[in-house]
Amino acid sequence: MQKIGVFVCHCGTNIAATVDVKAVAEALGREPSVAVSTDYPYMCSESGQNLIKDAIREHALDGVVICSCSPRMHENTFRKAAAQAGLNPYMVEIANIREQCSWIHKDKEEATEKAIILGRAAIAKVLLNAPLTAGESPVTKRALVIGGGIAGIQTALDIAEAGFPVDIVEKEPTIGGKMAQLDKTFPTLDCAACILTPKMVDCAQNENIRILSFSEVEAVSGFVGNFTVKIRRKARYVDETKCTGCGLCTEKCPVKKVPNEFNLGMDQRRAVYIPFAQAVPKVARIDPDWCNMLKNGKCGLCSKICTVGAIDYKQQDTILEEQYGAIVAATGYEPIKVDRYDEYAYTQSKDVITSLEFERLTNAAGPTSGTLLRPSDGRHPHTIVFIQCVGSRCTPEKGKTYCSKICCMYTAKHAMLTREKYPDTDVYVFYIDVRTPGKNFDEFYRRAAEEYGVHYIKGAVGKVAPRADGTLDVQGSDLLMNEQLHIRADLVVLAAAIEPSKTARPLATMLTASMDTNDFFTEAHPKLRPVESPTAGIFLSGACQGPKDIPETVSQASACAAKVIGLLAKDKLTGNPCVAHSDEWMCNGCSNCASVCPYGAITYEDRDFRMPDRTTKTRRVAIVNPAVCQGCGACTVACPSGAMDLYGFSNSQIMAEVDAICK
Amino acid sequence: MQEMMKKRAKTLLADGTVSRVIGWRRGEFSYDVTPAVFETAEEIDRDFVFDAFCGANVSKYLIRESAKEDGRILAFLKPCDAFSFNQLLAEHRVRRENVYLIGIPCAGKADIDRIKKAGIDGVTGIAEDGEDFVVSTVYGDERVKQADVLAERCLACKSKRHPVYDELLGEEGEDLPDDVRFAGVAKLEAMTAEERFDFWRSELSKCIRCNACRNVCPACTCENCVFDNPASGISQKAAADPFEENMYHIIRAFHVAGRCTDCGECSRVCPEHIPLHLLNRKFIKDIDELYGTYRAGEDDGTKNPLTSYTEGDAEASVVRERGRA
Amino acid sequence: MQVNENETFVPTIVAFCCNWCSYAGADLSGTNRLQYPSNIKIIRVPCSCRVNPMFILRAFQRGADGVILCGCHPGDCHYTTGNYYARRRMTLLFSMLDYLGIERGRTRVEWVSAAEGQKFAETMKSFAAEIAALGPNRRLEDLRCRK
Amino acid sequence: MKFLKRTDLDRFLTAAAEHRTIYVPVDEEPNKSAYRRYKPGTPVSQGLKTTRSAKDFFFPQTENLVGFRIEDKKIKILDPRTEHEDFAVFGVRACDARSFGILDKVFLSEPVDTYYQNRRRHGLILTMTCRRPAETCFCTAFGIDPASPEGDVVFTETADGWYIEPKTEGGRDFLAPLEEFLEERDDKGADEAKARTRAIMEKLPLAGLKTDSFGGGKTKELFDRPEWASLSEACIGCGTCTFVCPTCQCYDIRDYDTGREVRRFRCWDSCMYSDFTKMAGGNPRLTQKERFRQRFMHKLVYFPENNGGEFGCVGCGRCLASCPIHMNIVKVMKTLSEGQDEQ
Repeated sequence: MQKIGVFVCHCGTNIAATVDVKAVAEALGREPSVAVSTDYPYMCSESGQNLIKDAIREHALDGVVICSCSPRMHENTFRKAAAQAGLNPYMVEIANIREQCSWIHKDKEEATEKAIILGRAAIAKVLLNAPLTAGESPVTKRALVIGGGIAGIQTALDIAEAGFPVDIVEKEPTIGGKMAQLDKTFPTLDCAACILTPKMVDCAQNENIRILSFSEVEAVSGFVGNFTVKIRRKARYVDETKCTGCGLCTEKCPVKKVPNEFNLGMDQRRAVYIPFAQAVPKVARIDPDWCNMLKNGKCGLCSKICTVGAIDYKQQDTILEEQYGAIVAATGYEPIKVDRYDEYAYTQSKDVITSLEFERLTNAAGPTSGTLLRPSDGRHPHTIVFIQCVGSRCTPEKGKTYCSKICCMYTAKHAMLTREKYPDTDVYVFYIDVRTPGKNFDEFYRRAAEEYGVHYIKGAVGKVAPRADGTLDVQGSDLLMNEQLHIRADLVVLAAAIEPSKTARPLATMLTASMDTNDFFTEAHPKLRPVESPTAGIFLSGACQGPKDIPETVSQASACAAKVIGLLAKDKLTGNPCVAHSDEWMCNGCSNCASVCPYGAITYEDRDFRMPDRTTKTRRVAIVNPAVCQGCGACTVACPSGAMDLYGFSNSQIMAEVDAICK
Repeated sequence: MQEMMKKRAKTLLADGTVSRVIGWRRGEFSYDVTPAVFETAEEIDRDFVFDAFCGANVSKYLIRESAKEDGRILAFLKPCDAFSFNQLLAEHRVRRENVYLIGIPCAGKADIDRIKKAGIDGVTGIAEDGEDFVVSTVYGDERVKQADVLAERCLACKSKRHPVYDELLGEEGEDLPDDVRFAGVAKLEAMTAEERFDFWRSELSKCIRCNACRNVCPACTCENCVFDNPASGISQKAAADPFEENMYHIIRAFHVAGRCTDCGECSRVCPEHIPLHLLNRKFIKDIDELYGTYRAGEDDGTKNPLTSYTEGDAEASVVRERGRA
Repeated sequence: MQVNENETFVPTIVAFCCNWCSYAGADLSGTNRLQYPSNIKIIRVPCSCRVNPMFILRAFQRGADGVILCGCHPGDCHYTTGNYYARRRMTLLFSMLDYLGIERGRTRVEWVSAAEGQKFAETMKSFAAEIAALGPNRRLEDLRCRK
Repeated sequence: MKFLKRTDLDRFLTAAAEHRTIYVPVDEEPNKSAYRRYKPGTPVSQGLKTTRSAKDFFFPQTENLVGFRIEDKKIKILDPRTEHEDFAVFGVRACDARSFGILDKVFLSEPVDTYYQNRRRHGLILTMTCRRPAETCFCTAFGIDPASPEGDVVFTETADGWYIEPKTEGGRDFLAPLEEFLEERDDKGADEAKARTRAIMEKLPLAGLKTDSFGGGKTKELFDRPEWASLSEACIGCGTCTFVCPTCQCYDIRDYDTGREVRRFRCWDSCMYSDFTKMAGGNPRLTQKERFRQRFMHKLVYFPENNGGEFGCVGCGRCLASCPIHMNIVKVMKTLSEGQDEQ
């Protein structure tokens, strides 16, 4: 016969005022198997806890029921106390007679009666509790950062600084991401390259960081602290270890007409190329779609002139398998395709461009070496119209329902810079709202509007029509003036909405990390755990979690790094012991449980069973990985045979509570 | 058909493709056939039978048979058996490599209870004669239209198609419309709650908890059923209270919801003739209506509607809103 | 169910609440001193998806007159997907109970977040009232357990 | 001999029901009947057999034996037994009538099962001859004559009514207040009816069923017969045969906690179940083959061995009709007998 101790808390008058605590203690004391039942003003107090500890020792209690405030308040307090008295902490149950009884009832008799029933339920449950010990698993002290943009770079640097090895996997031939393509950055107008490239170099030089450029994650298995990741190192036909990045090949290559993605196709590169001057790693890549040698075996010039013999036409993709303790998703964003918005004539006129294209047109390393020229005729534009919210804050059919967040500020930047460099240029901005939360953001915007004389027009652009004379007729409405406008523009810049990288969704599946309907990674808690995925060991950095500007991205990246460091600093992980477990004798191996598990915690094994008739039967059975299981219990209901059960909330425990409440 | 099957079975035994054949063994009164495993051509010649009364779904036996380590077993599957088999495959309950499947067409199976309901008793033999059965009895010969004594499940057949097989004997059929199949459920749905309650009370109160419905069900393949497992908290050996009759049949139907292929075996075997298929079909109908048409056993990859979801799923309150109370 | 001395029917109601949203919501309505009937007793479960139809039937068997399941709003599940599964399971179970002629009002699912103390109290009040109106559970009770 | 006209049956039963509860077979659907409490006007089934046997009246599927209540940590014992009301079961066939003799041997031999005894003492068996036996009938194989059943009162059925013979004291008491509904007739009609029934019995497909390979002392010959494997291979291990059987008498004893008290009740169990007779180390019969064999060996060998040669089967044929896979005692007997002959 088990011995249970019941401890009823007055919580000063919080409970005692509406619940007759003495009567509760007395009534519960009469329950079978209750060895001691008492009340006390403050159970959570030092002396209250001592009272419990002494009782545990004195009566050699097998279980403890505390009638007090919500378990969400003091469950851990009392568990610790029990443990100190030598009782397994999971042999403690709380009857919530404050939040769910004394505070919501006025009639003392009623409240007392309910408190007794809640106490009985807790007793019924604790009688079926089993001592639990949290499982431990080791931690591989290496992190993987997926994505080499500013978010990935910052996270990697911080983790490396803390002394943990980090691998950055970047699908492009160089790290740097979107920020590398930007010209200046708001609100301080320092040039993106000047602040980014040093960080890129730091990555290359930090002995704790390994950059796996031109690589992609192929498969992920394992769990928090113990991930195994397969990484595909795509063939670049240039031996990374030999190439010095001298660039000779990129000058001599005869194939000259390859659209240059770094400049968004506004100029050309060679078939063998280095994305941009400050690329890291500074290693050439041969583009197999264009290289004559790779296409039809004719040429081979680059390998002839390469002084270090780095060119390798035979190079194959290779698969690298690595162990990691933590994985950071930093897959960033892409601007949406604006082709679909016919009204803006993006496909009809070369002089309708996106903001990112504008960045390149104003960048010294860009196609026009930084002088702002119309793509169509290379002349200076004298009237520029910026259109906000292209594809943002739309209906789902039309585009993205969310605000892309960065457009208002970079447009203010573009407008301001244009007016500064070319005061003779008229600049108009069509906006729905100008959103400028952030340090010095609104000041920045007001400078653009007030000091630099940028014409801000609240209203939407209905149509952009190319005219015979090569200018663009921008038809819009001014909601404040309440009038229709026609602006004859030389250049129209579209602030395209941003969306998560297309690579994010398949990655999320590999990581069993959840995503929202827009394919942004969801965080473990929108407010309290913003840089973690619900899946343990998976962390979120930068715009893959939601639209962000650079300051925000960097701070989130560092926060993310801090979380990763916190994890890697541990030698062992102690899991929550209230996890699912499967009775392999009852398991049918039907896979229902695995299909509802959000964490991929369940795997299957063929097991040999010695049957009562002395034959051996091989059966497929479910195995729960306690380190991965978070204890939701979805599997326990999906399991028809009842083989799957949950420690701490077992079928029998919950039914015992039901019985006690209904009786 | 029987002769084609015997011939094919003997060939496959002879060329070693299979080592055993599961089929049906003839009985005492011609309607009482028994599923049986045959190992030799002689046995097949002597006892193998296939006629309108070979209705038993043999797919469940293949869990046991396919686990054996002595070669492949040949199974003749009617369309509904094939759906059951495919569902078992999806749940890793059968070892496909140990089974050689021959899909056989099915024109519907006869229900001896319906023959007897027609007032024909003392049945000593039944012969197929064109559209009819000639039933010889102790009290003289009788004649019934085969169509008039089809089993309920065959009148409501969902498909004449085999979702899985290694080879087919005869013509492959097609899916059939669901309206007939759901008519019985719809009829109950149209009743008042009181009427439904009375209907099910009178039906379920007949239950003798013989477990025939569970043990014959190709979806009920648990190593240890919750109703036999004292640890489950709901184990029962008999319905000691009307509640337990409800409990047993609700939970059983729920456990096979999304997995039940509607083969109708539960109703066929019930000694008390409780229309158990109306419980399973209710779930099937609800699933089709709420989450899109889903056919368990359609293919071995589909996700069971109870182990999948969409964000826009109906709320539980639809139950209160729809139809009349 | 129980009938007290002056013979007014006081239903027994079981509320399964997920630990992360609804149970916290219940706590919040306590913290805010929002009243709701004392004949509602809460059972804490990690997630709405932990609730097995067996538990609900068990409650009715043992004398409950109504059972309500509360969980995080769809999309807010602490375990990301739990309440989606719970929603399908309960929808089908409730539909089956209705099909068997059990009064529709006796079972309910409500999504209550940790911030919705007000909603929790309101929900419980309305549910308790509905059950009281329905009267004692007779169609799904176990006579051996009748008080 | 006393005769009851068909047209008078309702009045007869109505009057009888004033003295004790009467149960009569009632059609639930064509060719399927069950016993119901008789109320004036209840149409009595013309069918041959009820799906469940008359056993249920004396050995119900579930029955409370004792209860326990904990009051202030002390256990109080509750006895649910009460003296059973008087009742009579009408329309019992010869096979079921014989089954009571078999059940008595089990329940009324020391230690007496007082629960069963209580019901037997208060229950009368009103038996009826069979006019239209079914193909599944084989009671004659066990020396039962459907034309002259056992019981307290025998109703010999003819086209227009029943010849009525009380066979016991209880039977005479039952008829005493009902004389007014009966008329005097010579036995000719009764003899014809009996002869007709016996003639049909000889034409039945199972008429020639032999029992000589079975009975006490046959354990050695039969226990290890290889045929058990193929006979049992299709058995799905359900309890249908057991629960419709008039002579199966196995039960399990279980506790049910109602929340306020624990009720210890017994309920039918089936030797076909994998969790039958669980003991330390589980079910002693490990495979369905062994469980299957147990059922038939018990009826055909063990029971006769312990009960002066009386078989544990009455040939009612219910299991033949209801087995999901149509495996049954007849097929077992035939298969094993054939084997016997060959040997």
